Amino acid sequence: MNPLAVLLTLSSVLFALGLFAVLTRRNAILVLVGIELMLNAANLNFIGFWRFGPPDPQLTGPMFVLFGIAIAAAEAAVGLAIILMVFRHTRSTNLNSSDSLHG
Amino acid sequence: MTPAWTIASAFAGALLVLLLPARMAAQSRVVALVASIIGALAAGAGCIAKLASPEAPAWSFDREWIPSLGARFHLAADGLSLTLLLLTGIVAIAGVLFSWNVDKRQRAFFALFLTIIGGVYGVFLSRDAFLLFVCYEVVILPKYLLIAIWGSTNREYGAMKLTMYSIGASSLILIGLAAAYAAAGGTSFDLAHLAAADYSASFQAWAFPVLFLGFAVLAGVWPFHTWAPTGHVAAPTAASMLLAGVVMKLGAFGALCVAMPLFPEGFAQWRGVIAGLAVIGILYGAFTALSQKDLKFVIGYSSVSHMGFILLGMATATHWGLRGAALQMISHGIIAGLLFGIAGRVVYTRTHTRDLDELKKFDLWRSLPGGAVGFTLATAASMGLPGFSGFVAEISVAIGLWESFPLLLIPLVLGIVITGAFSLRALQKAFFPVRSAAAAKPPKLPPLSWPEITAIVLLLAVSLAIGIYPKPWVTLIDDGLASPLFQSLLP
Amino acid sequence: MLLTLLLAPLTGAALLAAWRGAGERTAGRFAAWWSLLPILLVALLGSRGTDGTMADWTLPWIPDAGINLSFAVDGTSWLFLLLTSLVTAFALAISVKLGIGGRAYAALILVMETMLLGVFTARHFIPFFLCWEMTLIPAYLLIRLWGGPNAPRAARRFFIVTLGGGVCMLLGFLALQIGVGTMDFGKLATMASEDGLAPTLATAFAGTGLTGATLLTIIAVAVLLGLAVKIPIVPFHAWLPDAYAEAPTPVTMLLTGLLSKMGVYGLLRVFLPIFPDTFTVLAPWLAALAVATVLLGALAALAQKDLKRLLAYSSVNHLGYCVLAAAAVAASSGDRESASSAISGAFLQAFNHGIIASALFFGVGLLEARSGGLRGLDDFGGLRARVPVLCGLMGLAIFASLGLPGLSGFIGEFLIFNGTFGLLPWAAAVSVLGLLFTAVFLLRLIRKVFHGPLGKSVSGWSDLSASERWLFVPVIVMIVVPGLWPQALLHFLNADTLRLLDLLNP
Amino acid sequence: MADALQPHLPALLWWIPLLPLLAAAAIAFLPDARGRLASKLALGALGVSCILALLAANCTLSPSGEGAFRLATATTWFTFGESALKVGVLLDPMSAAMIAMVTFVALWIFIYSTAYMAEEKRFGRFFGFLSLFCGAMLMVLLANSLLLLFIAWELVGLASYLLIGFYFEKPSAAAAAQKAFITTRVGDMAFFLGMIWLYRQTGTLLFYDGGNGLLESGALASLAGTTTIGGLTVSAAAALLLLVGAMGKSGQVPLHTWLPDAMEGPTPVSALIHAATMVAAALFMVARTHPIFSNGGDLTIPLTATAWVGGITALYAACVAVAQYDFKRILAYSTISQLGFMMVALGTGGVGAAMFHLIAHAFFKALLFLSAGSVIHGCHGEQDIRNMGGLSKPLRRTFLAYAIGMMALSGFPFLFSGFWSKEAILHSAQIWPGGMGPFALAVAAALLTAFYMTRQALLVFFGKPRQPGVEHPHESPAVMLVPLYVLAAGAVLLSLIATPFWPWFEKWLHGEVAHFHGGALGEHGAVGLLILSLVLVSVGVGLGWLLYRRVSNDSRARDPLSGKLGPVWGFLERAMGFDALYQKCIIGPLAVLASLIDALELGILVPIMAAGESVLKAFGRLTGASDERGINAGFDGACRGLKRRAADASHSQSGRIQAYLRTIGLGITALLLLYFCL
Amino acid sequence: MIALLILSPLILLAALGAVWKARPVHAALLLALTLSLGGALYIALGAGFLGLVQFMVYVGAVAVLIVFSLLITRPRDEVEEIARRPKSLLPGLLCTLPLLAVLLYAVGRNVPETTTEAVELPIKRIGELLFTTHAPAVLAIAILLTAVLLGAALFAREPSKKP
Repeated sequence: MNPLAVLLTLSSVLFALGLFAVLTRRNAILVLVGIELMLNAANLNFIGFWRFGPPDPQLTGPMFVLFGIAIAAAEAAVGLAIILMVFRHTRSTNLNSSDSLHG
Repeated sequence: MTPAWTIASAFAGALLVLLLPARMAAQSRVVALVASIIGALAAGAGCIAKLASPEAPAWSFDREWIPSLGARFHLAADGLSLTLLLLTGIVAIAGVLFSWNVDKRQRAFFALFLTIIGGVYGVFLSRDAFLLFVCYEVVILPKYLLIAIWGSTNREYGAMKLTMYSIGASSLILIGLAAAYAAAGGTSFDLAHLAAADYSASFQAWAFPVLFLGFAVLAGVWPFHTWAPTGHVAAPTAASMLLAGVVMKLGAFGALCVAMPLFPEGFAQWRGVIAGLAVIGILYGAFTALSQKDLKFVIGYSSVSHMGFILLGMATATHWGLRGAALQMISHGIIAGLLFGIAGRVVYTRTHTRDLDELKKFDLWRSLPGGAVGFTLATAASMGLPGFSGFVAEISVAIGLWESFPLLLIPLVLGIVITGAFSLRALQKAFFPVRSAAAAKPPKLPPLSWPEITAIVLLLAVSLAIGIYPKPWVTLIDDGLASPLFQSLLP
Repeated sequence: MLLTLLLAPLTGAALLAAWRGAGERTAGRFAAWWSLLPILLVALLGSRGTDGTMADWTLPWIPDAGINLSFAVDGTSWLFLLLTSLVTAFALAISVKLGIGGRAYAALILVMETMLLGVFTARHFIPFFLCWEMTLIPAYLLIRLWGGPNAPRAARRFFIVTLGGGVCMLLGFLALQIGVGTMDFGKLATMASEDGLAPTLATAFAGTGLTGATLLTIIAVAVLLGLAVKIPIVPFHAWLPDAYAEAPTPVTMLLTGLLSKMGVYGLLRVFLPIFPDTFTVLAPWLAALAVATVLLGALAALAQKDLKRLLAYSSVNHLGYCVLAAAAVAASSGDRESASSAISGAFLQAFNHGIIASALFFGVGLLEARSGGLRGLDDFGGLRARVPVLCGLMGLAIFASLGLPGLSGFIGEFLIFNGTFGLLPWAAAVSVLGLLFTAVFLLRLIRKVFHGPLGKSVSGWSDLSASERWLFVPVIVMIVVPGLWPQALLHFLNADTLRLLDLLNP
Repeated sequence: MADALQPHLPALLWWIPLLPLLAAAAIAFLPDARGRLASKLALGALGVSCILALLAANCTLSPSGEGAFRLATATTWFTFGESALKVGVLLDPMSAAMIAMVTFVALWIFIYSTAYMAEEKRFGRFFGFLSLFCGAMLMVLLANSLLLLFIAWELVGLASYLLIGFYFEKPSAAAAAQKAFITTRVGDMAFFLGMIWLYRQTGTLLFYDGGNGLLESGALASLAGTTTIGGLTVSAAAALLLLVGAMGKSGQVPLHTWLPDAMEGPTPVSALIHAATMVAAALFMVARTHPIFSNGGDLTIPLTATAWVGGITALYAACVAVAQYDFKRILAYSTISQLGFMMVALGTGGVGAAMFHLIAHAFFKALLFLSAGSVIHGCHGEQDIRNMGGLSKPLRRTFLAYAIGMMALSGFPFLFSGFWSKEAILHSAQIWPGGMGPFALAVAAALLTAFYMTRQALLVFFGKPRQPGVEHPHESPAVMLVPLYVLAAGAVLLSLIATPFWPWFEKWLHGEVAHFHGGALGEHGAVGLLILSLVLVSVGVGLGWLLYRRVSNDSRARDPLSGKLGPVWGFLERAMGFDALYQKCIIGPLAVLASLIDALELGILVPIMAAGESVLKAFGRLTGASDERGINAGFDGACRGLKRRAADASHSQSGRIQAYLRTIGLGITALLLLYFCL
Repeated sequence: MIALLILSPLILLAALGAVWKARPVHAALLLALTLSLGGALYIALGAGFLGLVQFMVYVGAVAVLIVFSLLITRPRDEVEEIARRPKSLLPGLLCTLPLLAVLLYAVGRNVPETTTEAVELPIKRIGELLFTTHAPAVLAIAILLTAVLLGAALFAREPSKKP
């Protein structure tokens, strides 16, 4: 069997799980968790295609992963900060409690 | 100093105000004042130049704008637009002065204020239907915000209503203009070009009312007038001054300089109806004003009645009539501005009521003599007593009426008399209460502040100037009416 | 010169308005003294000879329509200028005496004076109407603010009714502007005397399908309406008694002494020359109305219990004679002597009534001041024993008012009747009853107020103070001198009278 | 001397009326305190003008060959339009005689008043008014213009008003004054109209103007020429109007009611009014304008009217006088009756007789009033003759004067002027071609005159005092008595100049020389007339003597006649109920009419205005409502509907992030599926 | 290959836990575990450097951050009963499963040829590339991170007392 296939499958499942978390979790932080999973899945793919794909002197995949991680970190930081803000307002991190966009 | 300065000064002023740092917010009024003064000066300079050399070609500014549509950035100033510009400038100055002590979000307030002014200038100057429409729309949103944020009595309602009407009207205008544009070959929005094109009578028969109504709604034609009183009442002083003083004139101006020249035959077909509506409006507004409790409502309905004169003057389709209409635009602009200024700022900020029966208690005649005097003179002007601008306008309209619809003079007499009646009623109740009704000892009220005095004097002076010596104004207006646009209208 | 005269009172008003510190009395005194200035100017004008125009001033208004603010003074105008300046000064002085008013009050009166001067000198309808209407606001405020308990209603009605009349007049003249192309009194008069306005009107309003005469009649009636309300002619006098009674006494003097004269002046100087033919048609009706005015005024006065109302009605009655004279002139077909007699009489009557009526109202004002606001016919009695001088002076005015020969009232009435009798004998004969009734109610006044046993309210009254006597001196002069030497006034009228007659029947 | 005066005469004539007028004006400015000075002023002025008047009269005496002396001036008073109005003075024997009489009689009345009014508070005023009165009267007499005459005439009215109302604290006096002024004004208005009519017709109001005057041929011709309503000539119509004016002033029936009431004034005033000034003015006016009356024959309508009015008045007043109790009132009615006589004379063409009687009457009536005043003065203000009696002894001097006057009035033969004047009047009435009516009336009146004067004399001066109040009357001071005797003398002496034997007065008026001729009696039944009047007097006096010879001593005794006449007496006592009649028929209705009109004003005109106002207000409320409920409601409704729809639509926007995400997710999958399936 | 086959199920299990655990803290910890396992997988695949980075950044920074914020924002009831809410569970699945299906189908449909010889990630080369080719990106990231740092600090700091 093909290791790349295994890897891709793994990442797909991870992504699905992340998405599931994002859609179902009520706690904003845990939604963030889901997002992290999805990002990881993406990174996994990059690594996979670099490792098993045709040789690439420019190392595009790893570079992407590198930047991706950095962005992810930033995103996590900002996200959490926002969540804290919201929490300060609504004393809760429950997403449903903040639906001021309701029409 | 070309008339272009008017627009430029207004928008530049608005921008400048927005850029002011928070701690200098108080200075925004100064900026606004300077801007509007520049505008007024520019307009005045234009007028004087025109008077000095009547034969000199009118100032105009014509640039490529939206080639694909054939819309050009075409501004031009004939006598008529110049006078209206001057009016706008003066009202703007007065407006700034009357809102001298706005304390809430000054920067935003004056920015919006100046934006409206700029838009108005644009409308009065633009010779391109598209540009005109754009400027026209520029006015509406700031108006909404001004009322909704700084307004007083159920302001959301008033603002929303005003906007609804305006937008409805604009849509009509849009349809009308588009129709004209298409029918004229879809090559150019230039007013002269549109007016020159010959439309089929059947086409004009429906296009004219659409376009005219679109403008007339903003001019407060009966029965589409109710936005005016509510809007005036809801609006903050400066805004209601602008509304009554200038914005309503936009409608009249559009009706006069766009709708009628474009579709002369349609106009000829419909002018009877217009005259009828106008007279109804005059009587209706006067009567309704007679039964109002709120001082601002009285003024609001009085301006409905006065705008009726403008429409009536147009409907006569005589030189006198059109002249009268134009004069009435200016005159009413000044007077309504004055009335609203006093009622809304001078009186309301001191007494915190505009209810005629409440005001009795303050015995303003003794507690606020300056205001009483000012308002009395303003009332005199607004009931068309000779010596004030209103009189010139009204007799011109009446003369025109003699030429075209003599029978309408009978309701007109009634209208004028009732105008006298309700003006007196408001005056009596608000400022000269019966001794018994008045408080034994009139409450101490702060005297008029200098900005207020300046504004009142300014407006009164202009009104008197027109009333006593209308020659220059008439000359300017006639210059405007002499333009080819109107030749198809006048017999 | 004329401009100076017109602006003089206005300046005074402006000064008063600007002079924040002025106390009530100070302001009053200032105005009173200031009001001598117009008298001076008028006198100067009078020294310029009486034939033709003594002075004029013009400001283009809407030139292309030939509308100008043009003013000019001729003998007749001069007479009314004199009246205006005198009565105004008198009223102001008296306001000080009675302690009425303050800055605003005095300023308003001065403004009104300017407007009146304007009315009496205007040579074009627009300035005429301008001043005509601008008297309303001051008058209204003066009644409204310083008047009696019912002042608001009275003032309101006065304002609305007169405004309505004014508007009618305005529309009438606007029609002339369209039909004939001018509102200039002189031009219109010449046109009217040359070939009548009717033909031109007919062509101008061909659309209406009415004949020129009909149009002219409609217009004339509209104009007449405005004048009738002001004079007032029965039945347009309904506003008058209340207004006169409620107004503060000095203002009543102005109302009866000057504002009503605007109507008479307009009727004779404006209406008559411009609508001669129509007026001739209307003359019988107008004469009937005039007789009604005379009789009704007198009879109603007979029934009044309130002195001011009584005098108000007597004013109605007296001005009725002027209207009668006008009607007579209109009816005159070339009888120059009767016509000139009637015209001169009407003007004299107007002038003298102005003086006499204000003197009478002043007397009533003094009574009010002394009795603390009483002015009922039965509130007094036996005053002659307590305040002989006041009674003597009022008596003088009363007898002048009932047309006692040797006093000013007589000459006017003599000339009016002399003129009218030649033209409308029956009207004259019936109106003589008016003279009789006038005597009846005025003597009744004397009997009830001055004679009889001393009334309760009268005790402890002081007679006229020196200053009050001095105030009366000019009045006495103006009552006695014209009575003995009418030429003093007629001298100013004759030239104009003849000019008017030439216009009427060329 | 007369010639020396001639050139200055016009100016001089002006001064005659002006002096008293100026005196009056001056007195008007004097404080009450200076009453003495005022009286001196008045007296001085009147004295001077009296002298002037006599001088002027003197100028007219010398009979020039051609007609009577006449000096008429004319100066322009004022001009209106092109026409000028002229006034001037006129001196001819008639006015000369009158001014002489007036100034003379008035002078003595003045003198009398200084004593009579001595304790008056408004002493000075009184003399001011008197001067005004005389000045105006003199102006009436000297006027050469109907207008000037009218002006003076009205001033006379004013003065009489002021004098009658001199005791204005008394309501009765105030009322009397008002009544006098208004009643006379009724006549004056007629006069006014007549004057204007004449002016319009002839274009002049001057009496004599070198041929263009009103009373001269040209004008008269034009007056007679044109006829007007009822076929009357203008002169007739105008003359009738003038007559009404004269009736008003001279208290002819039916405009006489004010004259008795005029007694409310101080006695000297009554004397003046009745003798010299007021009433005389009326007669003089008629005499002056007689050419217009007689324009077109001796039987013109106005003349006839005059004659009949005079006759009726004479009889009426005489009858009423019989039944009066008030001393002065009786005299007042006698005046009326005498004026009637004069009117008869004027109507029947006896201008001379009328003037003579006027002058004579002036003297003895003044005399009677002054003596009456003296009596009243003596009896402490008692005026009711029933309460007097027996005064002849205590008041002998007064009684003498009174007796002369009384006899002159009742026409005692031969040495009293009254006799001759009445004689002349009856004569002219008798020979009048217009019928015997006026004559008969006059005769009856003459008889009654003698009767009621006798009655008065008997009741007042004979018998015994009937009231304690009049027990000890005091005689008046010399200042009051001297005038009495002067006037008495006049009353007697005047008879010399107008007897049929030597009709100097008559001739003088016509500018002829009078010769004595005794045969005068022989002419056309003069003798019969003489006898008749003798009979009249004696019968009248005799009757009176019979009835009132022994008046009982108690004051409440009923008048002997009242019993005999029954109800008629009461009727007469109420002066035939004229006052009541007027009250019922004129004053009452007038008041009703006035209040009716007032009600009309307040009940119709004012409500109309009010209604107009409320209608306007109602309209205002209507339109206001239609705005609120109609237009606005529609607009708001539409907006509300829109909003509701929008709200429904907006429910999908839950505002839940995950809900949004879910939809996004579904969307994506759907797209992907789509992508792969296609 | 073996390492891959061993790690994959572990990662899946850990991730499943992270998604499914009711207690947030557990979830967070499991997330950390997942990530660290992922790092291990990188190493196994020869990208040791990335593995280290992953380990440091995620496990060291992000996971800790998450745990801290969980501790700060501790809600009244920490336990979230996912089972209690089929309402949101169902749409969640509805969204997820089709996606998973599509992905797997895509994977299964065509897997490219794979080179199986082992390669080592040249760190030196990465350095070169970072500061030559990707220099702008690096700078951008640097700025971004700074901004984030500031922003996060700004957001997260206690609001000052004045309103």
